[in-house]
Amino acid sequence: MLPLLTREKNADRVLRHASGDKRFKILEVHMKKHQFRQDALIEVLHKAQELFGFLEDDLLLFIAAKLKLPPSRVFGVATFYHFFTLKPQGEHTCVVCLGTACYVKGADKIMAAIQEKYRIKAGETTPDNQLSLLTARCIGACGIAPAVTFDGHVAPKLTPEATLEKLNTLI
Amino acid sequence: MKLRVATVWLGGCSGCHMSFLDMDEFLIELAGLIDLVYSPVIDVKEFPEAVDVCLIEGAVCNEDNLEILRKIRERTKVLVSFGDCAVTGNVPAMRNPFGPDNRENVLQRAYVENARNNPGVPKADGIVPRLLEQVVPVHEAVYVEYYLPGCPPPAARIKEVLVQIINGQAPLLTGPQLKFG
Amino acid sequence: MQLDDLKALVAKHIGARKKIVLRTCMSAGCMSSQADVIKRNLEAEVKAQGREAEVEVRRVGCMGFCGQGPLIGVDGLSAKEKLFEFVKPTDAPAIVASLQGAACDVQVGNPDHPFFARQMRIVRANGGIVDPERIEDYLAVGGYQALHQVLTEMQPSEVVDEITTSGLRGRGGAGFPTGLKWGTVAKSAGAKKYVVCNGDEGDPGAFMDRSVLESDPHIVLEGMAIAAYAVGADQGFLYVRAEYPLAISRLQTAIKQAKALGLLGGGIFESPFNFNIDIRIGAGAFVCGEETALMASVEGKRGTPRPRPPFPAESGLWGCPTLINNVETFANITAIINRGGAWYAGIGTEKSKGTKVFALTGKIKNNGLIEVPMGIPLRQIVEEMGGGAPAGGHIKSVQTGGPSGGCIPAAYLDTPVDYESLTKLGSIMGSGGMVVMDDATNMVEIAKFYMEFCMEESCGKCIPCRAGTAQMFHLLEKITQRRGTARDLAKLEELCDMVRHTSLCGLGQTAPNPVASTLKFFRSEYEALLQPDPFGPRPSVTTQSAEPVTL
Amino acid sequence: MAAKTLIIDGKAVSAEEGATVLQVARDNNVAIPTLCHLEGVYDVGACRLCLVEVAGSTKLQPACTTKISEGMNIQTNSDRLRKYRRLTLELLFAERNHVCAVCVSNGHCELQTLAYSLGLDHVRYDYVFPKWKVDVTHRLFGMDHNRCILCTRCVRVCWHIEGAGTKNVAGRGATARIISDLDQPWGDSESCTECGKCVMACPTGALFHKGATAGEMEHDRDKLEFIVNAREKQQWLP
Repeated sequence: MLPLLTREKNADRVLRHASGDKRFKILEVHMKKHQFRQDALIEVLHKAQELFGFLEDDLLLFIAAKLKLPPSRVFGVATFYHFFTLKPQGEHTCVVCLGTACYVKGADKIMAAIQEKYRIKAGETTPDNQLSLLTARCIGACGIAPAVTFDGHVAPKLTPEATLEKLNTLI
Repeated sequence: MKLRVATVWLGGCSGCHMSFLDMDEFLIELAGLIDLVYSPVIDVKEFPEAVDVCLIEGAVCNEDNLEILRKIRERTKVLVSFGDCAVTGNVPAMRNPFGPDNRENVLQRAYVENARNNPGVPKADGIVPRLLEQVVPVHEAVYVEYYLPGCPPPAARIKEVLVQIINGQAPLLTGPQLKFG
Repeated sequence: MQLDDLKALVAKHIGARKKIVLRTCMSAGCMSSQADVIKRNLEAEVKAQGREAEVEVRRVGCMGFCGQGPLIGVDGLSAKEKLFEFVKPTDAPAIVASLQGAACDVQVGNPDHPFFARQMRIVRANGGIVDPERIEDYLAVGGYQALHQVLTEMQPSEVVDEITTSGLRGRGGAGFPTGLKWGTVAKSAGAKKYVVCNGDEGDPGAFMDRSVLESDPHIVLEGMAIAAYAVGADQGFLYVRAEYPLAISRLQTAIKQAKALGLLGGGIFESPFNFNIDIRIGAGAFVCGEETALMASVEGKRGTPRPRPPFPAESGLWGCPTLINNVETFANITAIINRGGAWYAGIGTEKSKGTKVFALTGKIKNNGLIEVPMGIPLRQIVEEMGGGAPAGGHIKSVQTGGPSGGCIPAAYLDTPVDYESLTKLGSIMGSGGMVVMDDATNMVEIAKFYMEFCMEESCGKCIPCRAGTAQMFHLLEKITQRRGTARDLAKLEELCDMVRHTSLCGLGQTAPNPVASTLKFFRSEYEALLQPDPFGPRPSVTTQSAEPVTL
Repeated sequence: MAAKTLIIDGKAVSAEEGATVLQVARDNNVAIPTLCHLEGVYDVGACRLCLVEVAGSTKLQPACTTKISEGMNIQTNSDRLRKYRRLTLELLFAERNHVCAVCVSNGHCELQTLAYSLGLDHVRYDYVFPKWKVDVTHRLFGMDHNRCILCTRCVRVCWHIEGAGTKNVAGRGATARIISDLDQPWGDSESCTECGKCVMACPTGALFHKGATAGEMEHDRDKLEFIVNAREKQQWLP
């Protein structure tokens, strides 16, 4: 069917819905700082994820409308970069660095230990929504390998046991 | 001495063999040139020793397929993958993308959901051979010398390959003769 | 602002300094071991022990010896600096008390250790010395004087010549002559030109650029400004990985401070030269280290590369001539301007000039960042500076160049570290990751590790990289799981050749390197995993019938 | 514009400056295989089938994006190039689920035609057998991701000829896929104008007219070239 004349368009619905949420306001101010430039899309997505925790469809549509970009372009960019997530994350995040230095020093064993204990794979969240397990390509902390980031804080020179213990105290 | 030729039917629809029979009057000429020692169209139970050429129709879908294929490889000089199922996996392999449960789902669909009478997956040994986790083309299971693609390969294409083999040449198909599908 | 104003500012800053300085490393490595708490505790302790008049605690960047961190350097106590290692927050009272001669059981490092003594610091000259969040500290070590010099005394072409004379080559991996690149951008016609700093340090096992950006952000900004003047650009972009939040925040601070002093922005040093720098934050895509992909990302698009030519020097950001250099390349510029291209060309080898920063990690005693002159034998780095493998192990190989590089076996440790020698061994200089592997490391697993990396980082645009790396990973998995045959190994080698020669960008073209180099030097490890192939190819057979058949 | 002379497969030819190697080769009846190239939209150099050897350069160059230069000596069909092209096709066939026998484009597919023209009789690499969906939510068209080779022709015609920007690539690497709008079912797309250009452009059976059965789907790629010529050159007749 050709664009629906009677039904409200998705973008209109999102813009109307967004007007009640303060976070959309903050995001819009941020876009304004970048003069609504289309090349600031990645910066805007960073800010959006920081505000909302993850990038849901309506949020992407809001950004597309404000930056005057086709939604397919915004979605294409948001899914190209690993840093962006389109799914909500758990209460806590645990990012295991799988860079070479960490890998040769046993990061794979740390990964295996977490996967076994919490029965989730990389990129997944526990059913109780407590823990999201993620991996990083290299966080540049090779001198203190193997490193794991717990809720944004890097912990150095870990073992599988020490990692599980950290998670225990976290959750 | 005439070439000892076999044809075999693994996981496929037998369309390739139908196409083989479509060679019509050439079949009579062929009968004078080769000894057909094993085939779905003749009554031989055991795959014989010292076979020169075997055309294999169908993909490798179950343990029986795999077992006979290995036996064929040991007893045959030249294997020809005969038709798209043998060459690519084709339609039988379309269950593969459905993941580790695809075997159970296929059996369920065939023997339960689509059954008019007595629904139920046959369980007794030797009735339905155990399906492989993944359907694979013939060359993933054993080494294959030559390929004869097509679904089914047209009779003229089959004839071309057979004539070249009988003439002692390595069969060479080019251009549209190699078309899949 | 004029130079004299700056000098007055610096004089005031230096005048306010105290006799003893406790330099606390607050780079990401030491921060992960509570360096921020240590600094707070030290400050409180200085106050508690009534030493505020003589002692200051300074936030500094990376000192390099990350494996021994957190580190505290002490200046002004004796002629030689003193270095505390493995410092804990609870050590603060003892450390401050030790400044007055009290006994202290915190481990003290040896500044004459080959790890330090063999270094030659140009890029990292200020790392661990200046406070990266105070521009005055950078100015106090002569910062922005090179920029002043080029703006007031040199023509843009003279700047390019100086860089050409220095023999500096790109530090991002490929080693393209920097002067030549600058010259091309300078000559390219265009009203608008851009300078881009590539800080998308994606090689796993490398953190040189992170360290430079965190420890000495201004050296990069100044290098970019000099480049902009030389090529005629007025806008710069500094592309940093999102994985480096500390580097990003320090760069933001640095840019703000430089702008406030008129060292960036409009009419720098009251000349007609304008230059602004915007930070662009990456979002986790290794391929964005490739320059055309990076430009797509700066433009806010999917970071997919495009065929070259046209090269960015002719048609880059938004179709304008664009100079792209790596962080470490820009960090070399001020030294070259200050001390001359000829001086720089005197360091290193005939074709590889200057120094190179390496991140020395893996199965080695001394982990950390080192800066060494080009041409130094690999053995000196890993055995003398790195101290060899940890107890009980033997070094088996050294991996350089990350997923684009290769594994150099121990037998070749006497190889000089320069662009050509490493390439000859099937590896590359790369950005400077150096991961040491000992005899417990399985080389086929390492090859698989890198292939998985490349497969997951492939942007998916071209077929050889997208589907080829996936097939190579699958073959490596088959082999490591002892399901592979000699035929699989042959297919792997065939793909090594094909993916290398047909991929669109550097990621795909170099993705086979870790496999190819381990196959070259450690082939027996692959072969030991292969299975017999009883249903494999037969000995050649002929079928000859009695009578030829006519069609 | 100045004329340039160059050698293609040993034959001296001349052409206008600014032309690509591919254009000049085709004008001179030298066939170079392509998959992502489409007359009427810009080139991306992604499929790597048109790589050629240029004397004096160690790197293979894509014919579609490489501009000719004076004295260039080009090989388009060496043993090495044929081997790489065959391998590229093998990788494509192994990557997704291309089942020619049941495909709507059987007999009218550029991938299939290239495979037999380049002598591909079987795929030596293990088939990946990924799980991909078929989107038949659109009123007129369908998208079968199993048959997609990510040539991005549909994306380019949607953006640059139609201007709707409905189609794009999402994800990356082997999981990259063609999407409509925010990865919605195609039928829910608000931006799609139903012009059908993407269907015309598709080289395989990935995009098809609903109702077409095996072997019935013929793509009309000349229409796209016609539109571009009419719009940009005011040329309605060949």
